[in-house]
Amino acid sequence: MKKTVKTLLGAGAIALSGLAATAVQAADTIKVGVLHSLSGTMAISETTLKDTVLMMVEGQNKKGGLLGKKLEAVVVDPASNWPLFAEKTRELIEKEGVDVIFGCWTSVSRKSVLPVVEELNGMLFYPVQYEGEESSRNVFYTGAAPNQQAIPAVDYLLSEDGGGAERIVLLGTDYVYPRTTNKILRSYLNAKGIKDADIMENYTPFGHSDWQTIVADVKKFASAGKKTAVVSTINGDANVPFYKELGNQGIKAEDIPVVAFSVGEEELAGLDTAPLVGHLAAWNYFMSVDAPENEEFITAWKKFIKDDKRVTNDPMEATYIGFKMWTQAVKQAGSTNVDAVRQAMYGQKVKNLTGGVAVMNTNHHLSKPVLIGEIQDDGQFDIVWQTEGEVVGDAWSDFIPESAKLTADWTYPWVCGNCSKPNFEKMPTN
Amino acid sequence: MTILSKFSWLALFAVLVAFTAPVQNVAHADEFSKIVQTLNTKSKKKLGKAIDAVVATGDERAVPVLEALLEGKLFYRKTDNQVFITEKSGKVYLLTDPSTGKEIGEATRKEAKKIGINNRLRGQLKGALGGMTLMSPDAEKRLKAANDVFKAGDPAMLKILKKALLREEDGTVKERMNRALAAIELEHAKDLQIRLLAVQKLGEYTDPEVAALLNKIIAGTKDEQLIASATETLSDVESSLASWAIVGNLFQGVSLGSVLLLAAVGLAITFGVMGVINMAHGEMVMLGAYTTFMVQEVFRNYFPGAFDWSLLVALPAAFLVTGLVGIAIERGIIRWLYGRPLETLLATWGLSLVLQQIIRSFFGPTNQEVGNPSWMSGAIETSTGLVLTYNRIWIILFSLAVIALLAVIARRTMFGLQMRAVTQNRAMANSMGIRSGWVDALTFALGSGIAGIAGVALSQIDNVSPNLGQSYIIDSFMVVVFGGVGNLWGTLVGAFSLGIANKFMEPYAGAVLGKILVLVGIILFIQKRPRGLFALKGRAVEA
Amino acid sequence: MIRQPFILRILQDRLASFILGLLLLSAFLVPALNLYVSPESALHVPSYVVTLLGKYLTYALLALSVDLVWGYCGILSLGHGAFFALGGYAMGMHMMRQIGDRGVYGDPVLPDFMVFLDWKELPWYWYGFDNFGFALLMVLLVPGLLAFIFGWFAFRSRVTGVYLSIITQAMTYALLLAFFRNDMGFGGNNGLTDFKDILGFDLKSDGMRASLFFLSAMAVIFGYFVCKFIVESRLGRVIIAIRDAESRARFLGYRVEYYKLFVFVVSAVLAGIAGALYVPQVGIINPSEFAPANSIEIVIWVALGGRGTLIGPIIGALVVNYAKTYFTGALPEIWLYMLGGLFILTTLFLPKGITGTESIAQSFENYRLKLARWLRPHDFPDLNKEPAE
Amino acid sequence: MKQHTDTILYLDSVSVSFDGFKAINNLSLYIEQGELRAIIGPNGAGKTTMMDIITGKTRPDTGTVLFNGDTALTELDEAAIANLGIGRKFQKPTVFEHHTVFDNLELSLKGNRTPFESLFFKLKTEQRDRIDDVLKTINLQDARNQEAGSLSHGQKQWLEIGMLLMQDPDLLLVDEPVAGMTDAETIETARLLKDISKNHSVIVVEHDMDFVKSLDCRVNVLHEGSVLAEGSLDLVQSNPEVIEVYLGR
Repeated sequence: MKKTVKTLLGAGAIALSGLAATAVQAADTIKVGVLHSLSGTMAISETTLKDTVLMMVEGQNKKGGLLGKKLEAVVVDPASNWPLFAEKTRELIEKEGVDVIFGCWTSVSRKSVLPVVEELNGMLFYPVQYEGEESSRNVFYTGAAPNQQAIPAVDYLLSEDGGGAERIVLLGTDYVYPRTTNKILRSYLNAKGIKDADIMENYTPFGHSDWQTIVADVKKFASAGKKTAVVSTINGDANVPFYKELGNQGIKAEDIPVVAFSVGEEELAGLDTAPLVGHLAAWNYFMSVDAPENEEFITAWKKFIKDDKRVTNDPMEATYIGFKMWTQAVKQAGSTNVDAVRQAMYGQKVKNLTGGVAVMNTNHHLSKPVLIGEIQDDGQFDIVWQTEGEVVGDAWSDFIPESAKLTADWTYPWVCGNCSKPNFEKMPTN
Repeated sequence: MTILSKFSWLALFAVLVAFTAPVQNVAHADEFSKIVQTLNTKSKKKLGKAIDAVVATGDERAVPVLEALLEGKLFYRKTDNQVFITEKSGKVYLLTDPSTGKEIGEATRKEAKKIGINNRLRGQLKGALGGMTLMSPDAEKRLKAANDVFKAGDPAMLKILKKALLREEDGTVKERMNRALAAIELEHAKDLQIRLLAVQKLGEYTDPEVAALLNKIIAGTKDEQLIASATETLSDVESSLASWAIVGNLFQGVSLGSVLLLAAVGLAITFGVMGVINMAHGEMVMLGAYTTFMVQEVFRNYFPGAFDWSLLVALPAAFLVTGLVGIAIERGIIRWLYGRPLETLLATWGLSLVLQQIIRSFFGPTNQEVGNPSWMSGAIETSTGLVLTYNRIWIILFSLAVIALLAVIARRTMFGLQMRAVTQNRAMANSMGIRSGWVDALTFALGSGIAGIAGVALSQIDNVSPNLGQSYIIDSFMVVVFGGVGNLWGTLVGAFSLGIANKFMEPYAGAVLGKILVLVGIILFIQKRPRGLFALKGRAVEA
Repeated sequence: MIRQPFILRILQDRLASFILGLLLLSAFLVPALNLYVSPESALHVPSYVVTLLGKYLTYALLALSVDLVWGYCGILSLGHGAFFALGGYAMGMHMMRQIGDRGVYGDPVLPDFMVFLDWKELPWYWYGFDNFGFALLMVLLVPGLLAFIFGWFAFRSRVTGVYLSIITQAMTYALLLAFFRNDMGFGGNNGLTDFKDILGFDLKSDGMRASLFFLSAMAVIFGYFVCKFIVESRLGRVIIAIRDAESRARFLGYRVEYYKLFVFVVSAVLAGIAGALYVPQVGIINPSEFAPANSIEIVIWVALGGRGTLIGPIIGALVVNYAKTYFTGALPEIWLYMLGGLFILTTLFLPKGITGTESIAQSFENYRLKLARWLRPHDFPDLNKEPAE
Repeated sequence: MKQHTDTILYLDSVSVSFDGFKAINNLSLYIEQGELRAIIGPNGAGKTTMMDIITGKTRPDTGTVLFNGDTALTELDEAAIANLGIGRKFQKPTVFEHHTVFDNLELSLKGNRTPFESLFFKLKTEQRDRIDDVLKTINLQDARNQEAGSLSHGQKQWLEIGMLLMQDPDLLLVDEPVAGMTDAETIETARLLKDISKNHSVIVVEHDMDFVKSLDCRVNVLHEGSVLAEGSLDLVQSNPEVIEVYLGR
């Protein structure tokens, strides 16, 4: 009996000490927090990004680390559970004392983390395309904003090369990213002379797997005699059954092209793409891009993950760019202090994997090129169109009236993520 | 087909072969290959013109070149910008000269680069190829050609289309060609009478593409007579389409029902018959899907030619794998928990976490590719706009076969008898010499095995990822409970009624609201019949 | 048999009094150590731990509410997460309104997500939530009302056993899908977030954190006493009777449905309170709280702690959630094996949950006797024995 | 409708069927105030279903069931019928296993049954005395603080009867009270039931002929859902139809 009590007390003591361990920062390493779900519904996408960060950390350490210290990755599993994201962020910053966090995929996880990084003045790199309408002092957005993905994609669909679509179907999973993107697109399409009657909008729940009705509806909508195209903001898991249904119902890309913003190489890996050849995706990166940086990256990735079949995708490039920029900024600032690094981030340049140079702007969004690729039968994309130069990521969309008024600029005189006038408007004139 | 017609095809074929022989085209060859070289351009506009030029040569060698371009097999060599038709062979490409049709070597992935096309060019290519293959000896190709010509709507095709029509013997192909002809005439003819006639002809075809064309004409013309006629025909076509759409809706409902049935039927055994609240049921489905993936990997690597048969191997394999896992689970965990059904919920929930993580550890968290065999790809497309996809049809049939098989096992076999005996009165069954422990294990194995083969079927329409099972578990429980626990027939009827209700609601309420309504419907239904659709009545209930 | 005074009966339950004492102690001690001990000191409790523990405590209250219906009345609700989430949403809506024009778009009335979906005016069901009292009322009323309506139908129709469990799942699943819809006006998938303050107190301040922790601890103690009062009353004996032999109770003239309805509603209200305390501490409420899997997890906390005891679910919730926090940080790649294994092993080897296990209870007993002797060596009554009549 | 002031229970042409099987077929039965009545019949004769109908668990398809002359039982549910004054003992002894014997009896106390009332309920002295009385009657004084689940089969039967007594109903329905009892217990039970019938109406359903004989009361024989014969046990036992039913198969 005594033994049991002792064990119990011992266990309790360990438990408490585990909880109460204060933020002790080891002096000899720089800690990099990795906040990606390794279990639950989002593990399917996010695990890859965790591995990407680990690869980058390993690579940096091979080059001798940073500021003479080794980097140390601290991996936690927020388990696709949004409140857990907030808890883990707090744990990473307060308990582990990390200097930077790479993480999040879904908007809701970012929203959950946001108050915590702001409160504790942490630094988060968010590597996924998203709906915009946000600019936090403590977050760098390395994925695409709507104007870096959706608008160019629709431009392409409407162009002669893209088939000259006159009727657009907006299909999406029912959450904020598709809703906002489609709102922006609708107002953009209206501006382009496409009337509301020629736009169909449809939302499905997460993980929707029965697409029979909707695909049939699209076909019906397309039978109005005008060239029709589909813009898909369908999220992750639901895509495979969607494309299977498309293929089986015989919707060919040249009849009704589908352009997707959430379908990349990784999503196609679970799919026989032969019936889907010609459907489109818009990203800032495709694995098939022929560039030396890309080749190097792909080789390193395959070697790191020890699987010759693994693919690379856009959020991985965003992670890559974010990580590189951060290391450059740390070097420039000579410190991992968040405020110092933030200042050093502005204007930081990193070579894109697809050629060209990504630049971090003062609104915490990147300037990146936009590419449109066609699905090929080997699960890769063939680039059919790309922007002339880089497009500046826009935190606040010009196509939402309330948001068009806002500006994000974290440098003087604005120093603001969502202002309609600068915080320090009256500059000293003398 | 008559002997005569066969003969005439043969003759035509012979002529074609003779025509394509390179010896007789030496002079021609240079020019053709020059034109083919113009296909090597980055500008899509120029490529479009180049395609037209290739078509204009009228050379029969153009067909394989354009087909290669369409299929993404037309490459150029980086060193000398020569254009080749390629065939992938392992890590290298075999290069074929487009003008001579001779193999002239190979190139690695880095040396050769594909000539990319886009959707506009794809349409253009298909139309052009359609025109060129309208007289192909292969009826299937001609059918495809006729459809492509219809879609392209190119007036230049008119001549060849008429020629092909004269020659055509096959009824279906002829019908399609007529449709294409009428479409081109309607769109491009100058003569109003011809156009009006074309409208009438098109009225015989009740498919959405015709409706689309008519809509386009109505919007594009100013001629009132034509508008009136087209509008009338359109409304006929549309009303016929609408009634076929109901049939389509029913099919979709039955199809969704069959998916629900497959997902639930294993649970109807482990939960319905044995009373085990098996939260790991979804993971059994997932294991079945992963077994399919493994089997297909073996086929891909060792018997690529027999890939179509992979599912037939996967079925018993999945049954075996999940059945054995089922036995292990029953003997290892569940048998200690009989009579404490809610604790099985706890244990099997833990188990489902572990199984998911095992799969994640071994296969990674990403989707695995499970291919559709050719007999499950594509669809029966009727000329009424009704599309019945093969994979759905097979899954419906398969689900019915599974439930029939189960019914036979339960009613006609010794094992079925013992199974029912043990679940009804364990003590009595024991005293009659039935080894109830084994019957439990085998019953659980049967339920798990059925879940496994359901996984084989679901792998054909859904993601194969560690989360696969989670997405079906709630629906499965709904179906079993809705149908009435312990009643296979109830599960069958329950699954199909939920599927059909869902699909009929969806067009009006949308997918999300439709599903909510179905759930609310289940809640209300259970108020009316607290023990499901097919509840046992009378005294036995209290037991 | 004379029933002892209420408070004595609680003291009689050694484990419970130990845990409750600990809870009461930490309700004061943890905030004090957080606020008044310098961060350098080894005794300092960082804010991170304060919120974390606060979150665990709201889970403990939630588990307690499930135990009241499941452990005592035999109603296995697999949808209690819905009541928790509704309570949370009610609180979230209040905090959303409190943001006022400090949102990114600066709209004085509309929350950000409405502005950005281009809504022009506040939906009617958002009215009143700017008032704290009204919001508190809704925290109690909305889950209670849902439980009342749902229970009214289900219990009157005598839906029992797995059928009831599954329709509670259907309920929470339907709500999940409904709240996912952006058209519902609850922020869709992102839910409600970016809260600033309650009653003018900054949510990010240490003082507010400590207060929320204190309130959570008090809520658990309060919830414990409410449940204790219920189960120790004759009503408590009736619901146990219903759990064990429903038809017997019916033939004795008890309207089983009313009793079930009563505890179901009380339990839902407790769950709602837990949700309302949870949201300000984690800073977000979104539809995933309605996920059926969450509700199943709550049941697992209860089963693991020991159902049918009031202290069991509290311990279960704390243990499982601490394990989760620990494993997801320390063993991110394999923590699911640990958690899954924990569930399997507990069912197999601790069928009555942690508190039901003899050795642990016994060791607590010994511990208490020692403590008692030390405190009052002479006349500590042995409460195990019936007082002589 | 005719008034039956002296009949406590009046069943007239009651029928019910389950999935086509007629469990009760045009059954008519009258029980007088204060009468002790035994009902016998082979398995499946409809005895338990008849009880289900009287207590409101099963709704008859057709027929009239009246209590105390004018209350139609077919309109009410179990709890309402129990509160009217009809108590029922199940075939399988059903007590609250996790409660003590004392609590079992306390829960059966006649009185207000609403949740609110029971939340603030306090046991009064006279109620305690009543429980003690009943404990004595059913001979379970020594087991008062024992969990009911730990009682022997026979003790549970008595406890359940005791719970009926606490309810103090006008009519008791007792389903196979001596199944699984020793001879001594059976005799004791017969004595108990006769004792009860002095101031209650009682219907006993039983298989055990010796036991029925010892009750010494009017007997109904049920067969295929309707009454085959009625009268004293001797009379009934000499009825050729009854012999046919009991021995003929």
